[in-house]
Amino acid sequence: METTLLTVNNVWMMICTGLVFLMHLGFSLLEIGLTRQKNTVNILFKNVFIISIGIILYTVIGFNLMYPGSFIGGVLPDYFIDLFGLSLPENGLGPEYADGGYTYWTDFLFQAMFAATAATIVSGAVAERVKLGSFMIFTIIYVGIIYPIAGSWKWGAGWLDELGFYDFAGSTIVHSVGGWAALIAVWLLGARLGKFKKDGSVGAIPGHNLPFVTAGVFLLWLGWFGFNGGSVLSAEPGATSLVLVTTSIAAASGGLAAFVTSLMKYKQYDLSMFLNGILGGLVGITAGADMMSITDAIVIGAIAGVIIVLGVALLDKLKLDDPVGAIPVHLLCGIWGTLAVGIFGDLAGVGQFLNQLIGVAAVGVFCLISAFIILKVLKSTIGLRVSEEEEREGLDIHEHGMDAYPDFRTNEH
Amino acid sequence: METTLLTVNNVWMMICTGLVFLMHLGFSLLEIGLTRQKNTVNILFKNVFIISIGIILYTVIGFNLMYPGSFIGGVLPDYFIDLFGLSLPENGLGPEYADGGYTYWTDFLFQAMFAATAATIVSGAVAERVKLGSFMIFTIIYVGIIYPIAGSWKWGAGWLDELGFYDFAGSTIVHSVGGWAALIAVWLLGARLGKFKKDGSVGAIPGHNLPFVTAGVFLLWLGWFGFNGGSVLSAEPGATSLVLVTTSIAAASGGLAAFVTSLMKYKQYDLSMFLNGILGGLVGITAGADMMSITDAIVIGAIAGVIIVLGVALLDKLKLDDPVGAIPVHLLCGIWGTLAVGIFGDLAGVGQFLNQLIGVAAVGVFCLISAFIILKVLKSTIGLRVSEEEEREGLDIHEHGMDAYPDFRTNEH
Amino acid sequence: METTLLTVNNVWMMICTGLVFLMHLGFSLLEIGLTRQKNTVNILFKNVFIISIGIILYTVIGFNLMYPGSFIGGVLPDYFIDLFGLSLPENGLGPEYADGGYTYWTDFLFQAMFAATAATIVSGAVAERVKLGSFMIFTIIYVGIIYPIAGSWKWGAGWLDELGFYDFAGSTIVHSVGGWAALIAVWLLGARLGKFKKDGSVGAIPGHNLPFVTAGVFLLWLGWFGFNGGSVLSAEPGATSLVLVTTSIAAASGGLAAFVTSLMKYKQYDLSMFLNGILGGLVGITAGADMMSITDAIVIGAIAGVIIVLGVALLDKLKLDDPVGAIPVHLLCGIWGTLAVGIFGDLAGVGQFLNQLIGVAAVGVFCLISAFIILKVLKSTIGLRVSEEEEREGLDIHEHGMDAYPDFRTNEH
Amino acid sequence: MKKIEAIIRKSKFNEVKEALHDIEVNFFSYWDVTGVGNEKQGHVYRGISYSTSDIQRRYLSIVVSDPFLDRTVEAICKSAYTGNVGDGKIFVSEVIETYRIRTKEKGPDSLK
Amino acid sequence: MKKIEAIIRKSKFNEVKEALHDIEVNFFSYWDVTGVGNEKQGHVYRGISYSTSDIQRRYLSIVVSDPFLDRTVEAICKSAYTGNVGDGKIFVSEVIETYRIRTKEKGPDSLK
Amino acid sequence: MKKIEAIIRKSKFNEVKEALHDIEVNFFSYWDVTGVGNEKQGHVYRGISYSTSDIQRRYLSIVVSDPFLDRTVEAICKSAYTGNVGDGKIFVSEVIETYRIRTKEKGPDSLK
Ligand SMILES: Nc1ncnc2c1ncn2[C@@H]1O[C@H](COP(=O)(O)OP(=O)(O)O)[C@@H](O)[C@H]1O
Ligand SMILES: Nc1ncnc2c1ncn2[C@@H]1O[C@H](COP(=O)(O)OP(=O)(O)O)[C@@H](O)[C@H]1O
Ligand SMILES: Nc1ncnc2c1ncn2[C@@H]1O[C@H](COP(=O)(O)OP(=O)(O)O)[C@@H](O)[C@H]1O
Repeated sequence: METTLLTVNNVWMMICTGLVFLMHLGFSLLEIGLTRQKNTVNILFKNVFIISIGIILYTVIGFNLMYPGSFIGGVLPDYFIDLFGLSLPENGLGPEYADGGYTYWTDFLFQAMFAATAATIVSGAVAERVKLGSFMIFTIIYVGIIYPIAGSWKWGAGWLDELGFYDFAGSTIVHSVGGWAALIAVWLLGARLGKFKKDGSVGAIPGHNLPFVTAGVFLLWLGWFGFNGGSVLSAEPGATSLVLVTTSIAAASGGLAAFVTSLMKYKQYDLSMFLNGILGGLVGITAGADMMSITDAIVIGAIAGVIIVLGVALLDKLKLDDPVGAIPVHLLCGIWGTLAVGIFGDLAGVGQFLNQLIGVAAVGVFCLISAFIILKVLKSTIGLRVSEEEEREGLDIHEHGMDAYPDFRTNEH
Repeated sequence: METTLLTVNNVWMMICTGLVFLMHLGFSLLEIGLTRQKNTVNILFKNVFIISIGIILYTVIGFNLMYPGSFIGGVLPDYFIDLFGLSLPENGLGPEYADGGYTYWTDFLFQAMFAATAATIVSGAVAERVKLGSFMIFTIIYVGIIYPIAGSWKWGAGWLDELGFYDFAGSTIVHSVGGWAALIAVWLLGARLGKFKKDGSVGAIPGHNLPFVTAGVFLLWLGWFGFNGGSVLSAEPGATSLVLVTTSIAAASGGLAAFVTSLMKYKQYDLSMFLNGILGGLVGITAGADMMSITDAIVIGAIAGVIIVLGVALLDKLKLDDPVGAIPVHLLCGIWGTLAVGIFGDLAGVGQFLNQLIGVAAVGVFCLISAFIILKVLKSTIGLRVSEEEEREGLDIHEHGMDAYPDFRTNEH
Repeated sequence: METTLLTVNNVWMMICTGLVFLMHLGFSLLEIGLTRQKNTVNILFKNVFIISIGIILYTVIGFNLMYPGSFIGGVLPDYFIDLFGLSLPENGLGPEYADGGYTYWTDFLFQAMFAATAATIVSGAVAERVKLGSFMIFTIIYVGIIYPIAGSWKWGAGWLDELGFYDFAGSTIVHSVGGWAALIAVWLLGARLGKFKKDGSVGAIPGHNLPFVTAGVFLLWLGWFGFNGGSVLSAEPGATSLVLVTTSIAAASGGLAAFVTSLMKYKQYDLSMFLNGILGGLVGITAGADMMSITDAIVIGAIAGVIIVLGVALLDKLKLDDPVGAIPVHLLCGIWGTLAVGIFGDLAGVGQFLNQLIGVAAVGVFCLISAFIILKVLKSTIGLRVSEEEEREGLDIHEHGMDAYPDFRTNEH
Repeated sequence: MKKIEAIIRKSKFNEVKEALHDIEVNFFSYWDVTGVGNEKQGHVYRGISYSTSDIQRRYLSIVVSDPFLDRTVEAICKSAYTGNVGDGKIFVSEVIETYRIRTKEKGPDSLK
Repeated sequence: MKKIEAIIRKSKFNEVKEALHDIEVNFFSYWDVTGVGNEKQGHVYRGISYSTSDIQRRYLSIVVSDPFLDRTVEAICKSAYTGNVGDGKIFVSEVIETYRIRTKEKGPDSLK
Repeated sequence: MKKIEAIIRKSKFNEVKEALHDIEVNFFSYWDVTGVGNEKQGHVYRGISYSTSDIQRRYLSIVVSDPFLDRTVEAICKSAYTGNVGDGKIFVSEVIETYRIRTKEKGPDSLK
């Protein structure tokens, strides 16, 4: 009996692992679609690198770092007990492990797919101007060390967990962690040439392939079935199916809200906003997907959608250049979703809200500082940004000696 | 024990839900691929809108409308008992609900994904000339009200169900419902400029991206694993696996038949026909996927493939302009598949055939009338069709102020 | 109880079937992406044809041919007992069948999806110059007869199986079978015009769409979850999850190794090599995915990655023109993976290594000879290669009268 | 012989093409260019609305023998006309010699 | 009137465009061409490194009335200059007649 | 100096390019155009077979100093020839002045 249930749970978790993996394709398509064709190869290279190195890093150190069992002073994971590599524990494949929700291997792989996400978020924000080498170094440190430490505070049964901070699938632990770094990176990098004109006006730099953007968002939505559905950590019918429902509803209402808001604000049916709104809704519901009622989900998603539209405009005002909208989607909506757990749903309450605030703040400070240090050092050594000529002519030809679409006649922007 | 089986069943149903969701990406790629690049953003916008609003509408009213429990005069669903919103019933998450096939939430989401399909079918047929606003209104009414009512007749245990009409996964209840509306819409809208020349000749308007078309069809085929496989409403091994087999075989033979027919008819290896043939086979098997033998599946698929090729030619003769072949695929093959249940497989027989006929006719009349009313009203008020100039220059730039591929040099057609 | 476990196992196997199906989309995108746009429709047509005919052929004869139960002289499958068509055996849907791992129908469909792969591998290698008709004939014979016979030796409990040859998911039985034929085909066909210049230099013929290549590889990676995960032939938690982990890790390290090697060798961040390296890692781990430790997986993948880079260079030296790198990926890494089972992991040992060698050799000889005969006959009758004019202007316009991207301005190469 | 270069609206191309055929001008080449001029076009992208004067246009290059010149210019002017800013321009210049590669014909004959 | 054809680096286009606007040359057409010349560009594809002299460039076609000629050429020369091989070329030729389709204006007026 | 515009089959481009290099014409620009002429091409789409006279061609623009004119025309005529309808055309026109942006050279020197 028990083993049968374990088998079911494990099947579900493996599927969710596959779906989260698929999100990396979704992100890749989203990011290239919202940028210019002359940088496509570069962005794809970054994304393929992130998932590959991410898995290896998580194998070598990340997994143990994130689930250390014990802590030093409750904050620093005690990674002195076998930090490196994976070692199958007693009963790691039996019903005793993780209440029979999945095997040790599934556990690892599911978490590994999550880990890479943090860097992918940054990759989109710094697109079209970041130096490939510097970004790769940043990725290694951030995915290999920073993300697992932050994660351990909550999912590693660390102090935030003890505090009562709640983050179901990672609005803060995953999305904000990426979002904060994106914010720092965008600020240290500066905007793309032509984004903010001398005359103070804001230039539009249209993405080169909207079908890819749309396909990317559809795949991300589907991937979120695994991202949130898998965070139940078993196939428990009630919980998993509720999570899928709240997730889909929040996505839908997020998209609709963003579309309506941008229609009223700009008198245009803006597809890119609609799509970003869907992502906003997904990130927003992630922190409390298992705690919300249908109505809560609609409201949380809708507010996330509005945040997206206003957030994009805000960034332009602040002269921060985020080509794919990673900051509104992952940072702003990540924060919103985390706080929403204190406002809506089963956990709603002042105490919870404060815990959520603490969690957001703690993770924020930690990520801001570490991202700042890493990127600042890189900037003042090998440099963060490509030459102006390279940016003009495109990173593909300069860093890769390759065109993404050699058979097509292209326009330059 | 029971709960374990429920867990398995529910896992399978959630996967199928995800696969049906993926079909919406498949449809999007298919539709943009078979049309011109200047209308790409517009078509994507429609598809993203359809799935988003579809889920919300189904939450607010559709689900209750379709499964009303009781009927007024056996025809009109008695939607006076809590019509609006979702409310988890007693045991909605336990083995008692739906014979332990899935939870209430899974039930809802799976059906919600189906609902949006009906409008997507129409979206393809009216592409490149329909007014965005009018189409959105149509979608809301059709998906929100018409589809659920028609569906309730069969799947809501309505009169067609009592009659003995059989439609396993929706050749009629889903595909024809979309197909009939597509037929009306195409007729009221009129053909695209340049499709039917003054000299009576038929103009070809090649789709702009065949790789997208192919990817779309592959995704739809995969999605059908969920569409038909999920319609078993449990993970019962024998039934689900048989359904997957008949579905795949019908798809394959549909494609091959269409390819051979068009090769003989036009002396060309026509990829677009091959792909449409696959879809024809899929729609054709949908009504009886669980009732057919392997040989039946091959035959049903093959005939569907032939129907596609002849159907496309027929529409051109009738001067009906259906850019993506939605009518041959979803209407003609939908009808064929429904009738086939009376000809092949376990239910074959005169009585059954007549029941199938009644079902096809009843749903047809209902959809034709309601679609006609909705569209006629829209036409005589805000109008259905964009201006000639807008059609010439493309809906993307006029309705969205956006290009789908701003970095590429394009040809105009 | 038992039936519940069967249900779980069957659900997993059906999902894996779907994932393997998805690989055909992955291959399609990979192949068109690495070739020129003027041959896109042709390549897509071949891929759609392969999966369609593959399923039908496997229904009609392949399945029985591959799992004959008995052998003539232990080598030739005894296909005189009901060779044609599928017939559900006693208990074919019950726990008795295949130790309750899946139903007869799932069994068939899962294997059918594998079968088509062999031809897909060849399709990539002969792209841009092969005659469509000849290729279709080749596919029918190779997928319909050669692949099942070779497969039966191992998976049909044939002599290789008795010998102790091990090939978990088909490094040899699937990938090499395709790879050997690709080698022969490339050799008999000759290189594309402009690939090898008169002056002895090697010309580069860049693929036309790197985003498609990347998407294809992501989908293939995901598909491999089903390809290897499904080869456990049940949902046994420990085995399936281990397989997913080794598979993903080998893919990651294969990609990274190829990227680093090509960076050192060519001083370039070559995306196409990175992606090919991932595929190499996947093929490499396939033969022993269930036998390897984490470290083994990293090493096997890494070596596969290096093989890719050197293999591509080697082919250029040998003046063999393989546009998509099918031979390095599927043949070389297929051989490597098979031998690796004798070097690493639970089975490692001299005896095993020799058995692996015998398996590789036996299958190699068989495939080389049969592929040679089929292709030689085709060449000396209807011919294998299109006319020079057709190759210059593209197969799309000549064989299909269609452009893949009619709305885009294209460059010719 | 004269070379007539016409820059027109893409949406007017079919009409122009027909008009040319009506006056037996059946040989020409065309491609798409971006035009900078008086016309402006409004765009919106992610909340930034901008107007660009870079508009895609179709560029026709027609080489005709002198007697054809006037009627060709006239035909284009008529068929490409909308009256709104952005209708485009026509430029005429001298061509010294022309060849038809297939037949080695020179001069006016090569344009027939 | 004169037709000025300039073949420049794509990456220099914006500067050239601004330079033209500064001297009130607000009408022109441009498109992308492949240029063959002295400049070479290195590529790598799947381990084959090759250098090509076929480089994408931007082709500007500007018709101006004679008084505008010199300053236009000068403006382009200045703004397109980098000093490296591949800066491009400018060609000047005679235009006999010009028309503005919208207004039927002829000659210099049609260029204002 | 003269400007030679040649409209050729895409499939003949490489031969033409080599032929030009053989006679030391190493500078030119080219792009793809759609040609309307005698040649027709058959297409089929979803059961509708249609033939179009709009065929993609390659457009070469070569500016040479006068002594180069004849051999260049000749080289193109030879290398682009197939004898079938659709081989294309060559047009020659006068160029008043040319500049090399990089060196400010004028006239024939700028073409070397
Ligand atoms: N002097 C010129 N040289 C080259 N192209 C020109 C010139 N003047 C106009 N054009 C082309 O003609 C197009 C239409 O001109 P525009 O000024 O927009 O409208 P109108 O001609 O009605 O004033 C421009 O987009 C540009 O492509
Ligand atoms: N005679 C010519 N005819 C047409 N285009 C030319 C000619 N000479 C040069 N070009 C164009 O100018 C571009 C730059 O010329 P190139 O020789 O590379 O640099 P530079 O002019 O600095 O020597 C070439 O790529 C080509 O497009
Ligand atoms: N008068 C012309 N002006 C511009 N382009 C022309 C002209 N005549 C022919 N062409 C170009 O030459 C191409 C080949 O001409 P076509 O008539 O098809 O073959 P042929 O020259 O062998 O008769 C045409 O497609 C067109 O692009």
